[in-house]
Amino acid sequence: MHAEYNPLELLVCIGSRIIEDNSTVFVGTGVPMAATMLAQKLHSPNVILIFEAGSVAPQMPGLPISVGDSRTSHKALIASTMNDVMGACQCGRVDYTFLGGAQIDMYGNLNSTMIGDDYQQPKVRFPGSGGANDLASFCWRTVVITPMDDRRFVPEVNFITSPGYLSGKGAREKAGLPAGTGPYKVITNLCILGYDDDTCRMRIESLHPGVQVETVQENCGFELLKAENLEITPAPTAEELRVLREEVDPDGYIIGR
Amino acid sequence: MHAEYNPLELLVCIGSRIIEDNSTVFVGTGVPMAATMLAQKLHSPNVILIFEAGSVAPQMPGLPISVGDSRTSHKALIASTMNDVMGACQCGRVDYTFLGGAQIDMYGNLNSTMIGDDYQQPKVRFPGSGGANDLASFCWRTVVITPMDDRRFVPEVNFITSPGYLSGKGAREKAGLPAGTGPYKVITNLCILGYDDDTCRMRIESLHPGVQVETVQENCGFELLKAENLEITPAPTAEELRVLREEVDPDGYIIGR
Amino acid sequence: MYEDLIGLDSGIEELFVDPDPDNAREYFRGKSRALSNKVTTVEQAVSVLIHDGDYIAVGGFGHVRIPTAVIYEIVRQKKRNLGLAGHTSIYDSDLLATAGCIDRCDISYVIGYEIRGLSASSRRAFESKAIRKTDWSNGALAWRFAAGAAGLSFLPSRHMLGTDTFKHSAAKTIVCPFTGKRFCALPALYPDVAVIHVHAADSYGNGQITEGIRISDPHLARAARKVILSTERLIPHEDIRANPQATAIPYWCVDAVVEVPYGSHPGNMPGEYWFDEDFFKMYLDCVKTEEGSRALYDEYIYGVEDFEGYLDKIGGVKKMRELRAIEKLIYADRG
Amino acid sequence: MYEDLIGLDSGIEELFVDPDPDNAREYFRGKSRALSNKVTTVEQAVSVLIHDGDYIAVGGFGHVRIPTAVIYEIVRQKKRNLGLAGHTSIYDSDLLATAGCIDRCDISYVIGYEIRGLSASSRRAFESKAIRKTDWSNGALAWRFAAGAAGLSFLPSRHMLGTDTFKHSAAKTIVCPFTGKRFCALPALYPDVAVIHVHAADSYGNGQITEGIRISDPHLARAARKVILSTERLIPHEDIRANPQATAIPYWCVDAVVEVPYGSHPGNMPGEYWFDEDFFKMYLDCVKTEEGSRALYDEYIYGVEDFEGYLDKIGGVKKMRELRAIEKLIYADRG
Repeated sequence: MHAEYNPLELLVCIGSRIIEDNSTVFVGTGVPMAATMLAQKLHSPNVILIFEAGSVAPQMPGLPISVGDSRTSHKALIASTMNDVMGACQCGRVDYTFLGGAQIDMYGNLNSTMIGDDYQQPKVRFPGSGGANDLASFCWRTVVITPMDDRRFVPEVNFITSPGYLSGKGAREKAGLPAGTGPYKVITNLCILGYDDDTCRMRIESLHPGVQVETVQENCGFELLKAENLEITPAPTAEELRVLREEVDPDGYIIGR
Repeated sequence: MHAEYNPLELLVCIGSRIIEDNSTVFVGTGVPMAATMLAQKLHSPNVILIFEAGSVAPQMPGLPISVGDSRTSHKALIASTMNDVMGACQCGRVDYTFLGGAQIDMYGNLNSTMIGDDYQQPKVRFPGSGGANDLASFCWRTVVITPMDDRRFVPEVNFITSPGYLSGKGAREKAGLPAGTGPYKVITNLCILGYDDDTCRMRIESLHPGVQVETVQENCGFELLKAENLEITPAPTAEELRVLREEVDPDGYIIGR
Repeated sequence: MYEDLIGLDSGIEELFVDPDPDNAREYFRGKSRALSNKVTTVEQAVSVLIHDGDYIAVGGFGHVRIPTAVIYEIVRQKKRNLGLAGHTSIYDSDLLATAGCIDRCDISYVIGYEIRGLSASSRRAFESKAIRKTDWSNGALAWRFAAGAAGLSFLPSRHMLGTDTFKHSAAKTIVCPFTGKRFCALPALYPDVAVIHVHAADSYGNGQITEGIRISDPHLARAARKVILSTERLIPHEDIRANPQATAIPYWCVDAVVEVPYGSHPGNMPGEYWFDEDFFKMYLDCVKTEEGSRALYDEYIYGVEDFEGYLDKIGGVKKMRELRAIEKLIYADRG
Repeated sequence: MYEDLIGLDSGIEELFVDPDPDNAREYFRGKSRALSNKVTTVEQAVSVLIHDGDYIAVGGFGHVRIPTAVIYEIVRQKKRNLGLAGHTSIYDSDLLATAGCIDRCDISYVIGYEIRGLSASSRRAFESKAIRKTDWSNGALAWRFAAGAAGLSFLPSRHMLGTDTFKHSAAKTIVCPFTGKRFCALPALYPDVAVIHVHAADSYGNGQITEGIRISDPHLARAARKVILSTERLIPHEDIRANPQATAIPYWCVDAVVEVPYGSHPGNMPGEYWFDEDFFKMYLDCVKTEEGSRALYDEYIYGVEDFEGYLDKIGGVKKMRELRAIEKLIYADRG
């Protein structure tokens, strides 16, 4: 069965399922754009997509290349400013955000800034926050979509670009972040992860078809908790894959075909 | 000569002369609207009028009744929001504001809020600041246009609605108001008043035709200083009066004809 | 203690609305994001969404683009103990104060009718202790809405400082951590209900202000817990999507949409109709006495069933055509 | 001391631009408000208005509605030691970093090309100490421009808290005087020069963004001491007055107006033309090595006299017609 889809297609398909109809979703660049567009075409036609450059609820004629390009405002309800949509987000009107990142730790903290010890002369420099820190701070639920390996899932991120649960339960509120917000799920090519209510630590909640707990743990640089009832993720359906390949990303920008 | 114009016409005509071409003028309601419109028609066609509801540089087809009505945005350069124009003002882009007020003191502090001792149960309640406090705080130069008598020109205003020089030199800056701003002129039906550089107290600078210093002082509840060289204000010209009556305020909203 | 240490000043009057953004966030979290049909009647919108004791705010500029029909209905339904944001307010606050609907008010402009003078009935109402008062400037209230729209508890600004407007506000001062300079701190204003009139809206509540200025309405709509959107005309949803730059008010802020042609009369609706100056003159004349005021309200508000009944009284479509002609400069010699 | 008393935190990196609003006010006081003809050439605008050492900011969204022609000219004129607001920046910051024009940067997004991956030359530049760095989020930089546009020294917000983005910023924390809650305080950002590309402008510099989102450009234009406005087309002054709601940028902010058709290539200009993906692919390929990078810049920037020369190289009007067809959905099977 695995041969039928590549890891990115798996990511996008599983990611898309989490998107509720009639919810507001603030979309980061890359995989999240494909996942939300797939959800819109399959099961959540009235999901309200919001893009940081200022667009709300477009009817996109094709996959955007940028969260600020003209497809994100095509037949939108509002085409305004970054301040306007960030304000909507900060005042609690946005349910989900979908983000990526180069590194993630057990509390869901994300690094998209740098690797190394010297901030001014990093070993590797990444783009930085973009809107990710804003969205992870303001939106009610942060969903991360990322391939899983132990270079990404690390005991300690080199740089907390965007806040997960920071150092654990209560730390977000203590830092001043809006109450009740934080990491919700991590969707990988191996499993779906959530967070333990008491410790705010990452835990395995659903294994993708054919994946064992051991495989997941081997691909993670820290110890994962496990939900009491581990589920098995349904594999991408033929319909999901067809719509993804033919309608969402025919040029393979995201899924690489 | 006095018979040729009424005190309000005099006020508007003299007031209009202070308006420089290519300057930005934030206009309060009433007499200032007529004065700026007269200036625009006579000698300052490119004065940039700004109205607090969000309009910039209209070509008004008639005298506005309100600083927020549709005439203030007729063929304007910008029709935006109160925040936008207040921001322009707060960041120092506006040269003049023209205001009225029920009471004024020797430091140019204005009361348009109330008379009495009990704020919650005033003897007389007026509208309040409107945008006047904002404009008197932010604009570089505040010009007041008002008829003169000793009930308006009082030793101490009952309520400082909009800041003049507050308690004197340096008080505005100490309170936190932007540096270099403050009262500039007071235009009345009797004279033009300015402010003494050292004390920030009001002083007579120009007497209208036929008016004596004594008359001005009699109509003022506090002692006025006098400029070294008192000037005589040129009387309203036939052309000023014609344009005012025929083009600016044919219905007599402001000038009461 | 914090305040003692750094010598902050504080206005002495009452803060009527909770500025805590986490409480507002919690409310907004529960608000539907569905694109559902919200079209209703003025009567229903007011009876369902506005409760005695609520704090309300009105869009437009007091006598420009005001939701007159909704204000009349609030009066007609005899709502009581309302709080009001008296921001650029004229005919709107006058009606509510004269009719005894409000018991507290954040004032930046009330009573006055700009160049037409003052309303005697408003003045009586605001001079009484029956309305608890806190003063601000128009800019201050505009920024208080902006703070709410951005999900904050305050915004800094540089006005009101050193004045009695500050003293009789509920603002505070704050020191800028970068420059050490003193600023006015304005508490966010999250009204319970905002009532806003626009040119065009779809049935979901996406509102477009197609002519003239927008004043504080975009921020007000975003800061309010509930919004009643009154519109000159309903337009198809697709027309909103054809011009998303013009959407001043997002549907997710809006709880009820009411279509009220001429709904701003006697106010000016930019691009649609000019002020009804004859009406305002008559109104200001009548309210000079309490008897005159009562008779006027009986005739034009309590004595009619709805706004259409009122429109008949003030001269109907014929009158509105005249006001439209002035607005459109069709009679150059009028107004 | 004030900070000790109330336990404020502070980011540890450099604040590149003075946030004092009184200094900005003094500058804006001296700026002409006359409606004068500001049309000039790209070459003149850059040589007269941008000086070595200036701090600049670029409108648009990094590869959407960017003023490419002006950025190329900055590179061509070999401006040095510029500061840059790396806000939503992509091709713009890449060009300036690769060409060695900047020595400091407020970073919220650089190096990346969204779904296309990263620029190797930008990465090399930003990994070096030759560019002093301070990090922020996109929202933070947007609000820093908003603070400038409003004539403030700071604005409060609720992001960056608890993160290394805060630690490596120049933000501070502040306590809300109304709720006692902790906020991030963002210093106002008043750039020396902003460079912004719009759809239409008159000769005085009134700029209209007629399609798509406005991002941070209205605030950026208002916060910057000087503005170079690049426009797809000049329009008559009367056309601005016919639609004042669409004016995103007021003339009084603007110092130079340059008409540059296709001026955002290879970026997307909403309503006009789509990204030139072939060019970006070629570009990102070439800059993988320093030699490739040099050759590319020699050919497309240093080796042409102006943007029209560059347009000839990338395929001229024929190419732009293709990109326009994609943008306008004329070929549904492309892009």
